[in-house]
This record gives sequence, structure tokens and C-alpha cells, in this order.
Amino acid sequence: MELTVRNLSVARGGITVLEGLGFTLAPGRALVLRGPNGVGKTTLLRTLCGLQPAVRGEIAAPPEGLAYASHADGLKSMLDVRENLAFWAAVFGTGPAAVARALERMNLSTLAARRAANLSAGQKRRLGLARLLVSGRPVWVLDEPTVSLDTASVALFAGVIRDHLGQGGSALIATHIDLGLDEAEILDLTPFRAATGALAQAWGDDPFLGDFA
Amino acid sequence: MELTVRNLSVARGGITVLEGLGFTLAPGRALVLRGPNGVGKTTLLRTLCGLQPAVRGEIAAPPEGLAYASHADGLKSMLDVRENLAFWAAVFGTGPAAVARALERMNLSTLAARRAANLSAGQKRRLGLARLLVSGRPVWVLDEPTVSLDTASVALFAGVIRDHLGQGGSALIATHIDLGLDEAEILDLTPFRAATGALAQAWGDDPFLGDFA
Amino acid sequence: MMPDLGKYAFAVLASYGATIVLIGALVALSFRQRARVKKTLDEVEARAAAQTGKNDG
Amino acid sequence: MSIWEYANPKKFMQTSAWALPWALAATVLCLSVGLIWGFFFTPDDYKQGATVKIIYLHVPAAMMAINAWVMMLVASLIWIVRRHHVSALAAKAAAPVGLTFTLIALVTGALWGQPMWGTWWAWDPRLTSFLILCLFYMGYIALWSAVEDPDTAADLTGVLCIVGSVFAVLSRYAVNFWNQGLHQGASLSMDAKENVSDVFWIPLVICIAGFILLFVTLVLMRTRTEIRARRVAALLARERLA
Amino acid sequence: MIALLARDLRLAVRAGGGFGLGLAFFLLVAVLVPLGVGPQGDTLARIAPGILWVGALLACLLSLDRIFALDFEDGSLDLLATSPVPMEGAVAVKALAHWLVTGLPLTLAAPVLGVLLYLPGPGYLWLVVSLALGTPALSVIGAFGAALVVGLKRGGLLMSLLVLPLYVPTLIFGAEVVKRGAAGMEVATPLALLAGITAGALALLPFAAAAAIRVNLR
Amino acid sequence: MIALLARDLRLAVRAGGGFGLGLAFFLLVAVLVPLGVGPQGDTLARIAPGILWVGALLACLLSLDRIFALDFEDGSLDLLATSPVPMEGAVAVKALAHWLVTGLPLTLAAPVLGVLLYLPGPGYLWLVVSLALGTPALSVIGAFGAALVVGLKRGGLLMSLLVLPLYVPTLIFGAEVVKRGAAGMEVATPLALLAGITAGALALLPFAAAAAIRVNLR
Ligand code: HEM
Ligand SMILES: Nc1ncnc2c1ncn2[C@@H]1O[C@H](COP(=O)(O)OP(=O)(O)OP(=O)(O)O)[C@@H](O)[C@H]1O
Ligand SMILES: Nc1ncnc2c1ncn2[C@@H]1O[C@H](COP(=O)(O)OP(=O)(O)OP(=O)(O)O)[C@@H](O)[C@H]1O
Ligand SMILES: [Mg+2]
Ligand SMILES: [Mg+2]
Repeated sequence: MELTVRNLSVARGGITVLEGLGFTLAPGRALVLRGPNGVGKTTLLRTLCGLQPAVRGEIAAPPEGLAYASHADGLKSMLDVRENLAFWAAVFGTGPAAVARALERMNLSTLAARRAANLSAGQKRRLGLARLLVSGRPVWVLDEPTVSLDTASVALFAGVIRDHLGQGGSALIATHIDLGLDEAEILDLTPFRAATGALAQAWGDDPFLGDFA
Repeated sequence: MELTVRNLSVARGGITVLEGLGFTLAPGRALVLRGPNGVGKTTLLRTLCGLQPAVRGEIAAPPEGLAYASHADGLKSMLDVRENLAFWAAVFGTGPAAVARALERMNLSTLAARRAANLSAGQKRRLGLARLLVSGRPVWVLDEPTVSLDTASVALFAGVIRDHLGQGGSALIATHIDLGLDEAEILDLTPFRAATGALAQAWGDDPFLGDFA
Repeated sequence: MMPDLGKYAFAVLASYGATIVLIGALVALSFRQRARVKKTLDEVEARAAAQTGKNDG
Repeated sequence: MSIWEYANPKKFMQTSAWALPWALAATVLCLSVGLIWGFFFTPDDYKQGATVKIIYLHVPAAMMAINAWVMMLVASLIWIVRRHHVSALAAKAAAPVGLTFTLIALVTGALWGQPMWGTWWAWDPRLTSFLILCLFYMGYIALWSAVEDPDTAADLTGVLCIVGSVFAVLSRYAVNFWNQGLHQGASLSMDAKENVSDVFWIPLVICIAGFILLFVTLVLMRTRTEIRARRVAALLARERLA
Repeated sequence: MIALLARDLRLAVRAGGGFGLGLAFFLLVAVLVPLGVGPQGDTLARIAPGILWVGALLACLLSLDRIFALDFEDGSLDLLATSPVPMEGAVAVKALAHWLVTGLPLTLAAPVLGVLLYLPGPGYLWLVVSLALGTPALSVIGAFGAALVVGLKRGGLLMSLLVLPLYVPTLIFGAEVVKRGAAGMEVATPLALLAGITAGALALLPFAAAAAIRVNLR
Repeated sequence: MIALLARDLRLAVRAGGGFGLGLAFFLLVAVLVPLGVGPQGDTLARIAPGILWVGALLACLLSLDRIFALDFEDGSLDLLATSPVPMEGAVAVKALAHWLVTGLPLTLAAPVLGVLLYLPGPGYLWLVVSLALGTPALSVIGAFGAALVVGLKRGGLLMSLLVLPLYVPTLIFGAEVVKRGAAGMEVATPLALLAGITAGALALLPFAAAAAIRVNLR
């Protein structure tokens, strides 16, 4: 159930953005990734979730153990709140009871019959995050989860993460905002920037660089 | 150049969400709108910009004086950063010099030739905000402008707003985050919620309510 | 009683039949919608009345 | 007291509740008298034989198919100019009725064409323009159901109805130009009775009146349903907010 | 996977008509061609099988357009790729949903449109049979094309271009079945070939499409 | 407004082909129809004017699909509505950009495709003339349809349904010009009517389309 990363390099658009990264995320722990805009947080998380290949290094993740929440929420505006969530519950094989619990927990019960198109930005995001609760997966991989949430909702979500950790889950969170999760470790990605590291090595993977011609 | 609102009610999906709202935004001033998710900030800003009709009340705005920045950035992923900005500069009739200045100011110069599709979330948002600088309009109407920005960029943008105010502009900002603009007034929208106000009146506009059967 | 339609019986009867089916379908649809909407309206009105009653009292 | 008062939902509901039973009774009366008379008690035409009995369905349906669109156009204009909700809802309520009449005209025409012209379908201008009318109805209904916000839907369908009317007239001239047809000309106009003798004429007029009444009845009823549906939506929304 | 099917069908029905629209387009093609070509019965009867098949093909194509694109844009495709549903299954289910919403109604409605184009009598049976056998192939091939262009803005037209050549064999054999059927000739050979194409496409293309989607998500 | 035109053209060229694709679809229709209908020269020659016009029309339609939808989704349409450009102007410019990218190439390429369908000799001139006169109307009418459905997901097919009946007069007169031209008859009447429709559509529909967009942005 541990997510372990060793000497990882990730690339976007064919260019290595982060390299030499290593960390371990044990059950019950949260790790907050920090770093300025464009450092490569999204790229790293997508790589961990298997959406794109790593340039180099190892990722040891529990099989089918990661639940990813990206910048986009993946909501269908024509379906109502409950239907949106019920779909993901069916995909992940958790039942309708999980849906009801997630709606309750994310304070969406009163909105359950509203179409997703008619939600405000923050309500949409809450619905997007509720999907994590019905995924039933232990490792949450979150990309700026609190965007457009108000302070009360941020606190609510921090509570949800804390409960998840308490049940032996873990969370990897890329964010610019303080979530109030004091128990979380913090990993600053700036030192792993490819360009600031050993430049030559960062480019070593591209077969069209290096000396030929 | 003043933006004045009197006794305004705004509706979304045919339902009044805010009512009895009034405020004045003088040149050189900033007004921060606060309120929990779903209170109606986006609805209010869209109404002020003339994108949807008000239910009741008056809006006195300088003609062609408002520049709106919405949740979405309106970027064309196939165009590069400079082209995206140059388009808006041409639409608003400010020249290429304004584009160069805006790129400089929003710390986008090094990314000028990058396609918008290949920007990170925060870089996209910076580009979206740079559009305000080339609009040449005095009243900025901003809907959660700092979403996905890192702390450095938030400070950068606060500086941009401060400069704009210094030049006699004004800004109306809906946000959940502290921008560090100490001189800004704050208006909490919660008391203007239609449901908590005089309920009967809020529904008086809907011809399908009232007693008939 | 039945008029002799001769060799055109099919055309005439089919025309009347098709018309009756189409109008019947429309009328049935209209009544079904009416009944359904009326039922929900009554429910919602009852709830609304209960609500205002509670607020008053 | 202006007629616009009836555009108020409450007033409309009251008035239509009073009018509906009468309209329904008149419809049943006219239609049964006209159709029974036409079907059982008219002689065969010397040329068309028994098929002439189809006229009691075909002609009224064809007339009302066009008139329904005209009514929708007027209602849409009223909505767009004066923004009376009932008007928009009446247009919405009329569309399926108009579509049904169009289909009846097409089907009975096709069934009539088989013995008369030896073919189910001919690309005759009148037939073709009816097919196009059918498409307009379908598009109009589809647009109503695709847009969720009722006022937005009313505005969009209103614009579509107006533009569509212009193009429907254009299409009519275009198809006339494109093909000379098989179909009869107008024989029921002012100088009537030239082609249609009295025996057919009187029940036909009764049937036409019956179809008009049927249209009125159905539109009244369906408009009432639409108004109720809007009220349900409004009440539910209030419930949720409160 | 059943959830995915249910969701796609529900979305198709909600999003303004769904079922009706593929059909409506088919009808429109059948109406427009006589308007362009002219009302002569013999010409129309001659070209009816071909036009009906081309119309069915275009109706499929138009509605396929955004089969994956919508899911890509709102991020659900990313999420689906990290879910327990295998991408191959997801592709197959989406193609099935598309067929239920488009191909099946087309097949059922085709005889009515045959009347508009004066299709000769014995052709009707074979029109329905050939469409029932051929439209699943159109849906699967289309899903593959849609998978190739997912992520490209304005991918619709590019997809048409990629997919249409792949549709050619289906079109030729399908139209041939109807033409021979209408002329009272023997139809076994083109029918067998049509069935073969459909079977092959159903067996192989979901894998290719899933691979294409995985590449496009990177 | 010139900036908007330049941007739309640039996007069309960048977004995978642009110019080429409308054309390619036209080509494919011209190829598929003989495949579906069969290779008899006389039949093809008879239906050539109609098929070419129907093909042009469908090519226009397919590429119109998302003329406003993309701008709506990424928020530019909101921003454009609050900019100094009047919405009517924006609609007209977008229709013009669409015509430059689709209608114009179609017109220029049509004679080549005429050859594929055995279009008779004198028809070529009139094919080009009628397309040149008629395709602007197709673009403007299509822009109106796209404006109606902007904001609806999967609006593409609904738009086709709304727009195709509006295309009927243009199609009839356009195809009639070519048919008469190919037969060596007089073409002045349909040509005048075609020009009239185009002029009317150009003058009026931008206003209707702008109104529809404003409604949809609410
Ligand atoms: C699908 C096929 C047909 C369609 C769509 C159609 C449509 C129409 C329309 C629009 C009218 C005009 C109603 C009015 O006065 O406003 C009409 C009238 C009429 N039709 Fe048809 N028709 C069809 C086939 C036929 C056939 C096959 C016959 C008989 C041979 C026929 C006989 C008549 C007659 C006698 C009238 C009354 C003419 C008049 O007095 O105006 N129709 N039809
Ligand atoms: N095709 C490309 N060529 C060069 N660089 C690219 C390309 N595509 C993306 N990049 C860069 O890759 C970097 C990583 O982007 P990523 O989205 O992972 O950043 P991030 O840490 O998530 O930032 P944010 O906090 O703004 O979301 C960015 O600096 C981006 O500009
Ligand atoms: N069709 C509808 N019916 C009922 N309520 C609706 C409808 N559409 C939107 N709403 C509600 O209107 C309210 C106003 O939404 P708005 O987007 O203005 O909120 P906001 O203040 O911008 O919130 P956020 O901070 O989350 O962006 C929300 O509570 C939303 O749920
Ligand atoms: Mg990111
Ligand atoms: Mg908002």
C-alpha cells in the first residue's frame, strides 16, 4: 500500500521538467508537493497515475490503488449531482450507499438533484472531490484540490483527508494553499527542477541531442 | 468613471440569488466581494458586465468601461502566448506596445513563443490576467483571479492591481483568498442572499409563483 | 351500414386508421403529461403549504 | 381591460379552465358529425371513387398544419416583443399538435396517392414543402427540448420560428420553381364549390371546423400543462433555496 | 461497464434528442438528394440504394464526432483511464452506445426513406438486413477514428477524413447487397463479405482505439 | 474585427488542416457516391449537379459545427461580448472566415470533382458561378444555426437538423443553375433567385445570430 518513487524524471512536451525525485508515501501519511507555477507538479502526478510514461526512475505503486483528481473535474453537465457520482461509484464498484455517504460528507445532499451545469464553481469542485470518496482507493493523488473552494469548504475537505488518513489511506497533494493539515510532510519540488540540476544529464535522454553531425 | 449599483437583484437559472445590493466603486478604489460558494458572486459580476439582465435595480457603469475576467481564461490553445494577447489588444484597440508591456509585467516574456496548450495551469491564468492590461479599460471585474497562482504570482498580481488603482482605475474582485490588498474595502454578500432576505419579494418577479393552480 | 368502399377500401380505411392512431397518440400523450404534471404540482403545492404553515406558526 | 391580461398565467388558467370543457364538447360534436357524415353518408366521386372520403381528413389536417405554424409564429412574436410567458408556452404547446397534423396530411396524402397517382410519394411541390414543414416542426421541438432554461429556450425557438417562417415561404417558391406538380390546386378558396360539389362540401366544412376546434382544445390543454410544469419548477427551486 | 453504457445512453437522450437526431439527419439526406438531383422517379430509383447507404454512413459519422472528445475535454477520460475499467472495454461500450442511439434507429427507419427515393420493392428487406449487419462496423470504425483525433480541437472534420476511407468497403458491399436485392439478384456474396468486415472490425478495432486513446492522453 | 478575422483564419490553418479538410470532405462525397451508386456514366452525369451541390452543402455544414462552440467553451465568447466589437460584426466576421476557409476552396475545386462525376461540358462554368454565389449564404445560414445551439453539448447534430431545411432554397436554385447550364438552357432566373437569397441572408441573419448568441450567453 506504499507509494515509493526513486530517482524519477518526468517530462512534458518531450522536455524533462523534474529529475532525481524520490520519496515514500506510507499509509496514513499525507505529502504536500510545493513549488512555483510550472515546476512540474501536474506532470509528476499524471506520471504517477500512469497517464504518461516516466523518463527514468522507478514508481512502485499499489496496483489499482491510486485515485486521481485533476485540474478538471470530469463532470457531465447534463447529469445531476447524484447521477454523476453514482456513475463513478459503479465504475469503481462501490455501491449506492457510498454515494449517499459521499454526498453527505461533502455537504452536497441539498444539491443532489441539481444538474451539474447549474452548480457554482465551488460546488462543482466539491462534487469533483466527492468522487474520491466513492473510488474506495487508498492513495489519493490530488492536483490543487481546493481551487475555488471557500474557507469553510477547504476546512471540510481537510477533515475528509484527515479521516481518510485515519483509515489507513494516504494522500499526495499538489497545492499552493495552506490546507491546515499540520501532520502532512512537505516536499518542495524546486530543487528537482531539471534545468537547475545537471543540465547535460537532463537532456541525455533525447536521442537528437548529444554530439553527432 | 464610477460604478454604482443600487437595489440590485440578480438571478441565475430564473431564480433570484442576491437582492437589494447596493455599492459604489470610485476610481482608485478596490472592492473585494466575499461570500461562500454559491452565494452568487459569478452571477453578480456577469450581470454587471451586461452578460445577463438584472431582475431589478440599477447599474450605472461607465460605457465600455468594464473589463471582465471570468473563471475561464478564453485562451486559444493553438496560438502562442504573444498571439493570444495581441488578439485582445487588437480587439480593444491598444497596440503592440501594450502587449509587450503586459507580457513584461505579468512575467510572461520568456514564455512569449510558447503555445497556450503547453502552459501549466498557473501560467495560463497569468496569461488570462495579462489580458486586463491590454484592455485599457478602467474598471476591472475579476472573478477569482488568483485561482492556481502560486504565492509569488499572487503578490505580482496584487502589485498589478495596485498600479492600476494608482492610475485612477478601479477593481471589483470576487475571491476566497487574501490578496494582500490592504487598501481594498470588503463587501460580504451573505446578508444579500435572496432566501435569507424578504422571501416573498424575491419571488415576486416570477409570474409562475403566487397563488393560482 | 358500412359503405361499400370497393377496391379503395385499403386506402380509405388505412387513412382513417392512421389518423385515429396519430391523433389518439397525441391526445394520450397530452393527457399523460397533464396527469403527471398535475400530480407533481399537487405534491409540491402541499409541501409548500406545509412549509409556510410551519413558518407562520 | 386589455387582451394582454390573458397573458398572465393566473388569468389564463382561470379562463381556460372555463373554456376547455366547451371547446372539448364542440370538438367532439363537430368531428363526430363531420366524419360520420363524410364516411357513411356521402356518395363516391365519379372519378376518384371511394377515395374521396379521405378528403375529410387530408384537407383539414393540411390546413391546420400550416395554420398551427402561423399561430406559433404569432405567439413567438408576442413573446419576443412583449415577453408574455403564456404566449411562449402556447407556441411550445402547439408544436407537437402541428407536427401531428403534418404527419396526418402526409400519411393520408400518401395513402391517397397510391390509388390516384400510382405512387406513394411524388416529389410534387406541395408534398415537398410539407415534408420541409415537417422538418421545421421537428427542429423546433428538438430545440425546445435541448435547452434547459425555459426563457432561453423560448427566445431561441422564437428566433428560429421567425427565421424559419421566412425560409419556409422561400422554400415554397423554390419547390414550385423546381417541379410542376401532380397535386390539385386550391379548390376550396373563395370561389369554392367549383370542383367540390355540395354533397362533399358541407361535411368537409364541418370537419374543418372540427379540426380547428381540436387544435384549440389541445393547445389550451397543453398550454395549461406547460404552465403547471413551470410552476412546479419554480416551486421546487424555491423549496431548494429555502 | 454497464454503468458506462447507461451513462452514455442517458447523456445521448438528455442532450437534446439523442435518438431522434441521427435519424433526422438520415431523413434530411434522403430529402435533400431529390431536391438537388431532381424529381424524376427512374433516376431516383436507380441511385436509391447508394444514396441510402451514403446517408446512413454520414448520419453515423456526424454523431460519432465527439464520442470521446466530450469526455476528453471535461477530464472524464483521464479519470476513466485511471479507473478499473479497461480502456478496450470502455471503447467497445461507447461504440455500442453509439450504435444503439444511431445505427439501430437508422436501420429501423430506412424502409420509410426508401419510399421517398422510390426504392424498388424487393430492395426493402435487403436494405434493412444490410444496414443491421453493416452499421455496427460503422460505429466501431468511427470510434477508432474518434480515438485517433481525441484532443485535437476541431477534430471533427479531420476525423471524417480519416474514417471515410475506412468506411469504403462497408459502403460498397452494403450498397451492393441492396442493389442486387432490388434487382432480384443473388446477394449471398456481398452479404457474407459485409458480415466478415463487421466481425473483423468488432474483434480488432477496440484494441487499436484504446491504444490511440492512451497515446492521446499522454 | 480584422483581428478577429485574422485570428479565426490562423486558428483554422493551425488546427490540423483547416483549408484542406472542407475540401477533403467534398472530395470524399464525390468519391463515395459513385461507389455507392455504381459506375454508370449516364446516371452519374444526370445526378452530378445535385450531388455536387449536396456535397458542398454537407462539407459546409460539417465544418460549421463548432464555429462558436469552441469560443463558448473556453470563455472567449463571454469576453468578446464585453469587448468593443459588436456581436453582429463578430458573427459576420466569423461567417466570412468560415467562407474563406470552406466555401471558397470548395468553389475553386468543384470543377475537378465535376470530372469524377462526368458533369457535362457547359456545366462547369455554371457550377463555379453558382457555388461562388451560393456558398456565402450557406456560411451565414450555418452561422445562424451554430449560434442557436452554442452552449448545448453535442449541439452538432441538432444544428444540422435546424440548418438543413434552411438550406433548401439555396440548394434548389444552386443545383437548378448547374442542371440548366449543363443542359445548355437559360440560367438567368435561378441565378437571380440564388443571388437574392444570398443577399437577403447576408443582410439579415447576422442580426438574428447575434441575438441568439446573446440569449445563449445569459
Ligand atoms: C403526401 C402527400 C400529400 C400531401 C403532403 C398533400 C398536402 C396537401 C395540402 C398542403 C393541401 C392544401 C390544404 C389547404 O387548402 O390548405 C392539400 C389539399 C388537397 N389535397 Fe393533398 N396532399 C398529398 C396528397 C394528395 C393526393 C394523393 C391527393 C389526391 C389525389 C390529394 C388531394 C387533395 C385535395 C383534393 C385537396 C384539396 C384541394 C383544395 O381544395 O385546396 N392530396 N393537400
Ligand atoms: N511542449 C512543451 N515544451 C516546453 N515546455 C513545456 C511544454 N509543455 C509544458 N511545458 C512546461 O512544463 C512545465 C510543467 O508544467 P506543469 O503543468 O506540470 O506545471 P505545474 O507544476 O502543474 O504548474 P501549476 O502550478 O501552474 O499547475 C511548465 O513549465 C510548462 O510550461
Ligand atoms: N438552474 C438553477 N436553479 C437553481 N439554482 C441555480 C441554478 N443555476 C445556478 N444556481 C445556483 O445559483 C447560485 C449562484 O451561483 P454562482 O455561480 O453565482 O455562485 P458563486 O458565488 O460564483 O460561487 P463560487 O464561489 O462557487 O464560484 C448557486 O448556488 C447555484 O447553485
Ligand atoms: Mg498544475
Ligand atoms: Mg463563481
